[in-house]
Amino acid sequence: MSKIYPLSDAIAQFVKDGDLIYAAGFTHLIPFAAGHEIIRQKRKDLILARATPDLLYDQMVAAGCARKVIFSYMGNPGVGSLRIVRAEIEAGNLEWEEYSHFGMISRLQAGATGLPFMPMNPTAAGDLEKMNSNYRQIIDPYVGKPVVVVPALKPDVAIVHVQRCDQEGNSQIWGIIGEQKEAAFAADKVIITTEEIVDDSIIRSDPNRTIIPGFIVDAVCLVPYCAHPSYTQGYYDRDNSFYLEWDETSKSKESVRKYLAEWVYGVKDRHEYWEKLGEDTHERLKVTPRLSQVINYGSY
Amino acid sequence: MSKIYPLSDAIAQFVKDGDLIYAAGFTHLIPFAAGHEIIRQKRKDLILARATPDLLYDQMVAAGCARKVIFSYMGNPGVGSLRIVRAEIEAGNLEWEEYSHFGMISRLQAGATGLPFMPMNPTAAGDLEKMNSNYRQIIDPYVGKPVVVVPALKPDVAIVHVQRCDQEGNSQIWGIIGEQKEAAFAADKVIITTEEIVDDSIIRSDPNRTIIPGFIVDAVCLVPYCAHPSYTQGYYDRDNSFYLEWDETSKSKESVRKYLAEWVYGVKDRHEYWEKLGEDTHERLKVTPRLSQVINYGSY
Amino acid sequence: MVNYTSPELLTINAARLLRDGDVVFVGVGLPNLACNLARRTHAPNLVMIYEAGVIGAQPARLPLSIGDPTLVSGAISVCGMYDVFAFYLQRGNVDVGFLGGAQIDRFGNINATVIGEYDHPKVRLPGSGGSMEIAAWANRCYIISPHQKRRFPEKVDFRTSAGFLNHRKEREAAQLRGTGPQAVVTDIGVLQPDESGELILTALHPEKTVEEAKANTGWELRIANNLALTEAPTERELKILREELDPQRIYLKGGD
Amino acid sequence: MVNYTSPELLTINAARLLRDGDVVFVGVGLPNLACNLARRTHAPNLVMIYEAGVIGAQPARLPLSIGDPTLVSGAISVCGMYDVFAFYLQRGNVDVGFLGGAQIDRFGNINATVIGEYDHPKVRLPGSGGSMEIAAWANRCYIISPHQKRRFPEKVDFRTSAGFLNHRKEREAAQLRGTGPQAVVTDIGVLQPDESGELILTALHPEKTVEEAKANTGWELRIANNLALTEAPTERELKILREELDPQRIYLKGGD
Repeated sequence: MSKIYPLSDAIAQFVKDGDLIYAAGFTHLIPFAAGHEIIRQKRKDLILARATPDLLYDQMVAAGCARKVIFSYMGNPGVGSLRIVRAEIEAGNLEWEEYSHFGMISRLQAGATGLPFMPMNPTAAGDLEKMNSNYRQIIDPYVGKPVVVVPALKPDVAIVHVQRCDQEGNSQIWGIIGEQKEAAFAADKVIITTEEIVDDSIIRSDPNRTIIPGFIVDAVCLVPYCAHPSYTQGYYDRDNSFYLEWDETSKSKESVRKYLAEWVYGVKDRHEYWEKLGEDTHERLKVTPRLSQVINYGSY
Repeated sequence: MSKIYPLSDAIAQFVKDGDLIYAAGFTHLIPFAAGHEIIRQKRKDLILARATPDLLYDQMVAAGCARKVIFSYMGNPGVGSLRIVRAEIEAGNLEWEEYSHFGMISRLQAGATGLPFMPMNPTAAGDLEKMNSNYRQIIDPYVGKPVVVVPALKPDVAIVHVQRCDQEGNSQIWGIIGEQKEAAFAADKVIITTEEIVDDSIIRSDPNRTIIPGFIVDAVCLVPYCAHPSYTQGYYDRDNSFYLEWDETSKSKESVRKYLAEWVYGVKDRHEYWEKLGEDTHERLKVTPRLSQVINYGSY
Repeated sequence: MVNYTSPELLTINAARLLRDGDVVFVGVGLPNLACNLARRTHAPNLVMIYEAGVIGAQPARLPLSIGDPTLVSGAISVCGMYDVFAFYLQRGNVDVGFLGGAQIDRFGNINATVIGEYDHPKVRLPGSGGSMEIAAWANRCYIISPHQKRRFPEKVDFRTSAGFLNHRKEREAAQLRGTGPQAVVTDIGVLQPDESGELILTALHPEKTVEEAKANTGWELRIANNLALTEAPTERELKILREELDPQRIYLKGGD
Repeated sequence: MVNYTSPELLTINAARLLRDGDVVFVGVGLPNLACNLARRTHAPNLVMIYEAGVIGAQPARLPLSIGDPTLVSGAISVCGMYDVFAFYLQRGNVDVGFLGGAQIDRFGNINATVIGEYDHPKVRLPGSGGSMEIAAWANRCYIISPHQKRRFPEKVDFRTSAGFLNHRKEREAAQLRGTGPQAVVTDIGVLQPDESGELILTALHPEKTVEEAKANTGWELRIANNLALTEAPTERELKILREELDPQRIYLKGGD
């Protein structure tokens, strides 16, 4: 049975109301197209987990998809505040659960490796640990010192955008690899969105580059430009002006509503979205090549 | 100050009697030349740690360098028994400390990540845990189930053979990457042996391939064919016939003594060793190329 | 009447236990041959994982060690050893593990560590390698072993990896991820655990007898009510093994 | 008399704290500029690490986010986020961490989480990100902040990351790897911890006064006996910042 789905079918089949979703990617490869499709399909009561919620979760919260966010840095990266998530939290409309980056990523690491928890050295900061009872202490059984632990995070669905994969979902990523691998292994279901679907001989020409094996993948969706306004290393640049504009847009509910109406509900899919962005934007985000040196695996 | 040393100088400077040594590499990239140099320099009372001691530690134990081995599989890989280590253990001449592979590698993972220990799910096997008091149990503070832990392993010196690195020791490996990264990060001192020293522009053309950063490296030694009779992916094949012959050689102390006299003490360095192996062996171990596809990082 | 060696018989019967799509944690030798045979017959989508960190290997030649470079070239993915044990095996992404050992006891526990006392061993064996974890966490395990009395004692000298411990209930109480050994393929027949976890004879190979099985087992071997007869190795299976997978007969020659 | 903005002053003084060969956990904005300035002046062998997992970045353009693609192209190494925090920071491979926050208190503790109560915040800030671990585990930390009374309270509303807690002895008792904040660079001067871990004024920038410093600090600021005067930004430093590193003056324009 083929794993290749149109993105809308993959979201329809694998993302349920109330699910814990991890849309992976630290600044890089953020699967915006998948989030927009979730908004279009009007999913509700989601728990949205990401180290950095980024604009994607701001938009999903604005659209009413979420009942809770789990995060470690809630900002508009490089710009400032993440206005909508912040306002909803301040207004008491949105549950939240908060970690440091390492706490968040350690939760995923535990989930991905089948461990019930992950230890971390103490930081002595204390206050966040007091506020979040998921932080616990145990005692190192060798020297008797305290160690901090966080429990495994196991998303219902991980959504991971990649540069290239084959039809089975064997996926290669380069550039910032953030927590993509951990999110995929930790999750129950894995949706891969990809810039390109390539022949498996290309994947097999460089197995050390493959971060996610196809047999843990449930759906493969061909979605070029999925990551805009985030970026895909080697394919297109980050649209920094969009991040700046969002700081303005997100100041009023009305302008956010307009944005969603035009750019999410108002387009059928990512292809239409990308075309709508127009040639100037396409041109602005183009990247000139800088190629890796080949390596020799040898024929054995 | 340059980090580039002749291998003999690096061993002289960084390997002391009594040190805990981790010569890394799971079957692949085993730094035989470094072990031979340690034998030539008559180091004593070493603690030799490796998941798979392999022929290298068999030879080092035979030469009288070791007082203890730490391991998880003590065999001649693909052939059978590791006769010398086994005989010395059976005779009570050699201390040992034993784990499963995951226990051993978890110890390195803890050492490499600065944790005092690493948790693992229980295996219920029990007997090894009874015999090795480094295995402990703690209780998962979330659901109250037992978890097994092993303490961090922090070698005094890690020796890691790589395909290529630059003058600073920024190192790239492909093929089986075993526990090279973990050994390097866990250790106090790191000696890199390398098939090639390349310009840093080659390393920087593909940063996702770099497994060990130069700033944790103490010595960089250019040692082509360092891994023989093990192999270097893409550079030369494993000398399987050597592994078979060792099964014979290691049956008697006399033949081991002769082997060491001729192939370790009897040669100055790896270059002489490789020349002595002769053209037929060189030819037999040659590898025809199989190249990776290039990728595009983009010029930003 | 087709002739075959004992390793061929073991390999072919092991291969038949594999299902299409299985993700298998493979060792070199017979398990590797069994997986490659299954891929060429009824299980083309089998995924082979090696403890060295190789995922989805497609070896072009017979691998002679667990870290043979032929496993890497053309594989789907390569990761570190910590990752293959943690992200794949411990996480529950491995369907099948193959195990062997110097001793296998009545409840499928395995000894790969020592004969005699641990501190003063009569015979020091290689040790666990990955088998302690494979036995616990692979969804199902298969054991391949020649059928000899010294290899099948009532109780192992040292429990390197868990079968059903002293009873299936004891393994269940330990809440391990995997279901334990599902079959032991020997050169006489196939042993499988009953409700208590005790290994009983469930199938005989052609021309083998219950008496042979009993005589070569170190406990009082019980026989399944519906004792089966395995199908003899087919010409096709033998041809693939002999001509494609191990033409030099490195692992397949008889005499073990 | 050279003119400069407040961000330029902060950046240049932060750069001067770095030593050649330092491995620095960098944030975007002023810390990134400070590191790149140091690399072009007295610390050519500085290694920049970003929490996104980029090691030894050589950005060809000004990075506008912590995960800017220009950090990757031409870097020495890229690893996952778990790895950069575990193998680099927690393991003790980071010499210097840069920190900032909405509040910095008398003992160098930082608040980047909330103003007001945690459960019902008056202002919800972005939160820790990596700063909880950087403050604990980088060998030394530097804080960059505009000098305003609301930013320097006696005690932070929420302790996101540890300075000296309530006293240097308390931090020492916690046996953290890092030595804590070594300097706070403000637009008035430099604060450094005394033996008790209390931040005291150790240097003033040109034309700034002790009175200004005291008036803009939320506790009774003590003044070091040997109060120093920082060297004014040099033409060369300003030229590198303005012409090479941030020609569009995205981070360097005044008015903060």
